[in-house]
Amino acid sequence: MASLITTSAFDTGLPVTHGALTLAAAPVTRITSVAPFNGKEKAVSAALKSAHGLAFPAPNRVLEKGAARIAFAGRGTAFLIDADPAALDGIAALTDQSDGWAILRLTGAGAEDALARLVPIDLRPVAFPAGTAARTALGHMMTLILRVENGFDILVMRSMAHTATHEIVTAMAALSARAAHV
Amino acid sequence: MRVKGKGLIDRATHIGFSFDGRDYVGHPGDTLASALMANGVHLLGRSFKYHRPRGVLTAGSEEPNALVEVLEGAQKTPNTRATVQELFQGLKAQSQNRWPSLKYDALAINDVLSPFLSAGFYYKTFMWPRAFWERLYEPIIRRAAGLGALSGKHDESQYEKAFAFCDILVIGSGPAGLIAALTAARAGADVILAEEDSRMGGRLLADTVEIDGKPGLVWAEEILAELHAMPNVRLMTRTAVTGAYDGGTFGALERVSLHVAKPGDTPRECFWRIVAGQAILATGALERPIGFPDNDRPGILTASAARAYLNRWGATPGKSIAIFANNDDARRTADDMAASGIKVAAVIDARPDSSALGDYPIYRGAEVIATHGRHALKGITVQTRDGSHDLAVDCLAMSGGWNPTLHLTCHMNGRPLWNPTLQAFVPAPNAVPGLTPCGAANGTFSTAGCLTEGHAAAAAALAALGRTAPDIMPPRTEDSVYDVSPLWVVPGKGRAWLDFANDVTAKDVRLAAQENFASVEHMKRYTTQGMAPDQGKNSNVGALAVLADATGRGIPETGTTTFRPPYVPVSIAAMGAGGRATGFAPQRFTTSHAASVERGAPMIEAGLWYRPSYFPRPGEKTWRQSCDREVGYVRNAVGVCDVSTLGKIDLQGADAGAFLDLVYTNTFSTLKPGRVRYGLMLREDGLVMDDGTSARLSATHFLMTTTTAAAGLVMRHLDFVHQALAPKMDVRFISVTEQWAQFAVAGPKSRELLNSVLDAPVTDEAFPFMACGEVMVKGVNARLFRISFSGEHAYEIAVPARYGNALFRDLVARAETLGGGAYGMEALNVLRIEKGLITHTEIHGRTTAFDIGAAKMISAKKDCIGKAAAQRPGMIGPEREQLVGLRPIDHTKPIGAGAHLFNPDDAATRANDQGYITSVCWSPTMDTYLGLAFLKNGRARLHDEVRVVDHLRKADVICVVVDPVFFDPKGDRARG
Amino acid sequence: MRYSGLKVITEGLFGNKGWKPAWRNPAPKAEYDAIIIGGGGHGLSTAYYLAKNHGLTNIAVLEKGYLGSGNIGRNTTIVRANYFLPGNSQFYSHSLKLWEGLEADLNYNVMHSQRGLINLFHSDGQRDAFARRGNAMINQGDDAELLDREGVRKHLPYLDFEQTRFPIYGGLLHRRGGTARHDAVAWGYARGADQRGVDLIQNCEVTGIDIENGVVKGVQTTRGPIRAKKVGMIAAGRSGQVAAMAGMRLPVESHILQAFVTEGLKPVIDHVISFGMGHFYISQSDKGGLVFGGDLDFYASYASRGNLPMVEHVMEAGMTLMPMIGRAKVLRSWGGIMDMTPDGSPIIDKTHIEGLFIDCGWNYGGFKAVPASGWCMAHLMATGDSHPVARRFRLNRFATGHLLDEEGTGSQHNLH
Amino acid sequence: MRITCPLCGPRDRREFYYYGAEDYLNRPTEGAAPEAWDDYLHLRDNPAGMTRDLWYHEQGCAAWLRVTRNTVTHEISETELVSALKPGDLKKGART
Repeated sequence: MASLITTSAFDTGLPVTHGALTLAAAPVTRITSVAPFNGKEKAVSAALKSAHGLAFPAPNRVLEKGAARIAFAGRGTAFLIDADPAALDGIAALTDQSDGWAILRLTGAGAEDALARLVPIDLRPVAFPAGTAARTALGHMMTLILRVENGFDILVMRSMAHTATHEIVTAMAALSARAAHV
Repeated sequence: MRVKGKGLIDRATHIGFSFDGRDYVGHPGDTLASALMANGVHLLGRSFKYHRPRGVLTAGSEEPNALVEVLEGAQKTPNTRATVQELFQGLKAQSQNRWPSLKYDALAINDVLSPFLSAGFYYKTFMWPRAFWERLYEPIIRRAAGLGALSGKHDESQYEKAFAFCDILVIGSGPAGLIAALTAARAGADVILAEEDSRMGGRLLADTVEIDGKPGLVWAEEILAELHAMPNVRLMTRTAVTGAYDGGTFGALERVSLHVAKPGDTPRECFWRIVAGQAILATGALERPIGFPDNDRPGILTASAARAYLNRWGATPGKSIAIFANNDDARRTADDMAASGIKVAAVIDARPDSSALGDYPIYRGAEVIATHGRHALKGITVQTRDGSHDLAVDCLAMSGGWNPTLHLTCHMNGRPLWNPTLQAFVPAPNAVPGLTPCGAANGTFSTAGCLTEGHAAAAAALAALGRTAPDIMPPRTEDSVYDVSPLWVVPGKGRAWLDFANDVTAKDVRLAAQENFASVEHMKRYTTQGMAPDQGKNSNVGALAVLADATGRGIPETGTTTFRPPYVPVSIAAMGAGGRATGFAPQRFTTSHAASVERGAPMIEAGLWYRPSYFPRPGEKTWRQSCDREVGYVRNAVGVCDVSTLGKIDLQGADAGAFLDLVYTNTFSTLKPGRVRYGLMLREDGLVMDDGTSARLSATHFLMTTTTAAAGLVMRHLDFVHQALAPKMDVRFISVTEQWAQFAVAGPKSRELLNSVLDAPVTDEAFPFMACGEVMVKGVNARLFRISFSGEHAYEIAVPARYGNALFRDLVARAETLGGGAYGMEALNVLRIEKGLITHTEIHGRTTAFDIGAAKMISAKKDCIGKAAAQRPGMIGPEREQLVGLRPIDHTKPIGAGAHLFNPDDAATRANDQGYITSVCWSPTMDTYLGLAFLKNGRARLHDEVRVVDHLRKADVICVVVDPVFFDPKGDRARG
Repeated sequence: MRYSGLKVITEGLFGNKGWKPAWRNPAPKAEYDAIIIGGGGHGLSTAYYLAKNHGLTNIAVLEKGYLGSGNIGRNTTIVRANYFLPGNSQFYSHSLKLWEGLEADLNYNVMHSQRGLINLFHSDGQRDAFARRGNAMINQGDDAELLDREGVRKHLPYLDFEQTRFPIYGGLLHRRGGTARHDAVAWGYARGADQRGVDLIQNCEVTGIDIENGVVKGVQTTRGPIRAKKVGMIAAGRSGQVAAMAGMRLPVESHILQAFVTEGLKPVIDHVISFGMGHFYISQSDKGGLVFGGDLDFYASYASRGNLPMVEHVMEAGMTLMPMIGRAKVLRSWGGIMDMTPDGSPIIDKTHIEGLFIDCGWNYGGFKAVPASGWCMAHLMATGDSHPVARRFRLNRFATGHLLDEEGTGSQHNLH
Repeated sequence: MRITCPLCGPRDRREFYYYGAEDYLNRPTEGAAPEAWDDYLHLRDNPAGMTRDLWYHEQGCAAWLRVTRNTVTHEISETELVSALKPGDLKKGART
């Protein structure tokens, strides 16, 4: 039986580098949204703890243990990244989002400056240190931004991956050109 | 002319530039204005209304006269302040608002006609004959009006916008701003210091002041060096803070590369949104002109500007200068000029007790009553107690006192306060929350005062943020008392200009008062004073004083007009950065996009999405041919269509069914798992919000679909209903629109096609109409729904989006082997019209369930959103237009959506209007044009004839009213 | 004093010394036959037509600030009659006819200029909706033409037809649409009313409405009580506060609408252009400034000023539609207070209090309505009956469901 | 304008959607008089001063908020999660 081939959410052409900054597709394979049912918040946290060494994240937080991460993704909702959600069956609404979101990884010194062209929150390390996540806007798009080492993971809706890439690359290019004059 | 050794320009480097086609040379550090002045060019522009010859008045962005066009082609920028534009190699500038040339301007005739062009004259004439207004008078006025010209070409330069955050924003980098930034930075606060000029220092760049025994500029450079080295400080030059907004948000315009000859990819400008915990306004003050007859000639400028040109740029404003002032700036200016070897012909101090003292003629208690020269100043007439004297000078520096640059404090409706000692408005306390004015911006004009206040402002800002200010020894410096006596307009004959840019004279303001335009806002609007590019920065206070005098009121009683953002004009391109071309809104692409484009499908916008219109085949000349063929696929074989753009919402939880009962008019809690039901959703006001199917995947798990257009709106609505109206319901929902690629497989051969890709085939028995379930496609988990938007036996199959591209290509290829293929939006539309299925063309926000014949879908057994409002008398009944089908009597006669309906014998007028057509198509299936329409009391009028009139497209067709389900009214094909 | 070109010349020859005040500054009398609360465009036109059409001259307009200090003095000056719902069509059609005779009627040049209005559309569906509108306009007796893409290009060659985010499919051209000089409209009506004996009383804020047994008796003001048998509340964005003095709650929420003007430019845009997809509209004033605006800031406000997100959205819309305006610089922004109703249409009606009338809910379309609003409100106040063209602007239509929702966005006040 | 989301913290106004006055929280129960629905859907105090209105953190956490705000100065004094309001916190009426 022939199997269906998979297609990336991104145009070809990634990674892109301008100056010190590189934009690439993040190596993420699985995302599950986790929304604890009424009264099950503690049970969900306990199950996450025993299964993955994680907990249900507080707002604006992302927790990490090995390859697994869990990030605040909205009111009463977290995204469990690269981990099996089976332990949460029945106590939380679990929805596969692996294909719904495209994840860009922007790294390099000055990554904050590039995103400052598009994101209306303060992403500098002093305000957005390791362990921080934010649901916010990227240009006119919804996004979830996670702090990673030396940069950010930027989740956007799959259909907008092209626009998101284009806008971030434009900001990177302008920053790099600016350095010549300022 | 340059004065040897003066100025902050790099004389070793030469920059070539041109003005009005003539080449000149300047130096790095020059503005266009300073370089032209050094080249002896004093005539730079023409005024707005009377086309009077004008030179520079100021040395900053408040310049009302020296507005020029710079750059060429699509880059052409009109109304550029020559006083701000930095020089670069090859800069081309030209004068504007003149024809045929700056020197000989035909419309200078207006100056002669000025008695007939007084304030508001146009409200009193040009009324007869009526038709002449649009055809004659107005075109002439429009051509004469305006200043510079746009290129008319798309501006394709780079621009950007950015966000910045800080604890303390310091606006302005003169003595007060520098000391404030230093205080805040040393306290560890995150500081942004924003300076409009290309260089930090404020008046220290232009005035000879000593601080701590050093030249002011040296002192400033030391502080700047310290600030520059601190990681918690950002220094932003060429950045004008343009507006104060709510919540500590400030707009700021950075001129990133307007001073660069070849910017490449560098943005021309960046519009910043700066969010500051606290802000300090250290913007200094602007010097006022004085009103006297013909005070607008080239060569007449403010005293502070004269000093700036001399001290900062080493450019001489003239060879022989007179100074006219009502304050001590006269003396400072005269001293600087004399020290540089410029002849000071006279100091004319309006104050009889002036302290002016120097090696030059001083006229105390005197006034300038006339000026001479046309394209350049040649002389002035001075009135003293002894009589009038003519003086031959080519430059007159004037100072009418200083106005604090308090504009930002007005942006949140703060009203400045009149300070009679200063004869100026000062900022009202707490006019903008978190913004502390200091120094000259606060009416403190001595350097020592600025330093003390700057430090105190920073200390207050730090305290508000819970920080302590470090002690900084106040530097020793000049601490003179500002002594000014009011002098707004010299009395006498002749026109004294107040608003140079809009050509408003003291007479105009008095005329406004005479005609009872006595409110300051009436005066402004009647005379246009303050509405020019400088927004009254040079003229508001003077005009107010004249109005106060003319109406017999004091200045504070007369009031003041409002300063509104932006402080300096901001290009549309900068604030609209990123919006050009497709940047205006995100583009959303389906997983089948590339495959559709490869097949030549024109992609059309559906909201933010792109969807294929049709898939042309060789030999097809019109879209209709393609569309008809694709309709045939679905009616006769099998068609494949990407329907992924429909909203999909995953609902889980014990109360999911009950929740759907609340948001849908019909009942979902009774739906069996494995089944799908059509649902109608109302807004709370009783009108139809959206429709779609919801599938019950398990007892506690539903999947709702919405229309493409309403996906976001429905999500917001569900969140509101849950959080605000039913917070206890145990239901969770999240969008899965993007997770699943979903394809309609429709037509008599749809099952055959589907079974060729499914790992285990489906049967009609196991998968009847409106069934749903999980299936496997080539080893991939998929969802299958037996639903139809075409009236045919049809399915929708969904796979995770990463497989969408492969599955779409596979399905289309297989469909083609079965005599079918891909179909696009056009065919989809025909198929649904043939079946009388509605879209947002019909449910356009004014449609009730009653209108579409779905009143019975509002369950009587339960409450739902919109149920109560839908029962209002105006929402039901025969007066309402109801959904019907229309067929032209002559089936070949096209009808158009948007046409209106009338009784056959009635005239096509509003009074006779019976309804309108929403959707039309040519039905290849039924060999006729079809229309869906809303017709008054339509359901009672089946088989009646109506007249369909489309004035716009010149069509007048008789149609028969029929049931909106044209094709297969019993629905056997979908069920079979 | 009658204005004319000849008068301008003769006055010019004699130093412009002879111009008389445009209106008097009367002290309020103790009693009037009728009082208008609100000296904006609608209040002044109501007073003018009460005097002119109905011979009611013992009336006063009470204005808390200066005449024309509300939205008549801060709008984008568009005049059009392109509505499609019966109830709106006839009203705006009537208003446009009044505009066309306004200068002659008022002897005041309000610079009404029928430059042509083009509403752009960007899909087949939008084209059909505009076709419905255009046909309704012609049914009403007004003008409309449907332009295809090339037709639009002929009129507006400078739009970005190639790269813009929402490609231009065509436009609905309304040749009789255009602009007028907003302040002049207020001044023209004020002068006309004053000449007919109406007392225009500025700096006179109404602080209370006197009602006895369900009948209005007069008002309390900062300049003392004034008796009147009829009182018209015409306070636009402030209608909620005025009606509250009569114990009424209105179907109105007040919102900010920002607008913008650039520095003066030589003629570059001749039409009024409306870009619905981007919520952007633009024209060029006779002085040369580009006058443009967009959507509401969307939150209830009386601040007369807005915030940056909508500013940026408007500018971005301009840049995608017509990037040739990129180098034009915005000189000034301002915000008006819009009285938004749940269906986007206005109210001209009696209230449950005898003698108390209301004219409000103009959303952000009040400027073009100034003549007909005054005409119909005057008719209502003078005769007690709704004028035929304003018959559907009832206060209770939301309760009964007889809505006039041109946008189709429903009962949420800020969506119209 | 900045609004402090109780979950996400201070955010720019552009992340939020505005609905209207808090009246929308007081949905009449089924069978309520038409006047109650008119009040709920249409009639507004529309104060020039302090008001409470409803905002949705659309480009954020998707929480509905009740914001206490001054319509003249735009000062915001409180933001609360709508889902956490108790019946006693509401202006009037109740909800299911």
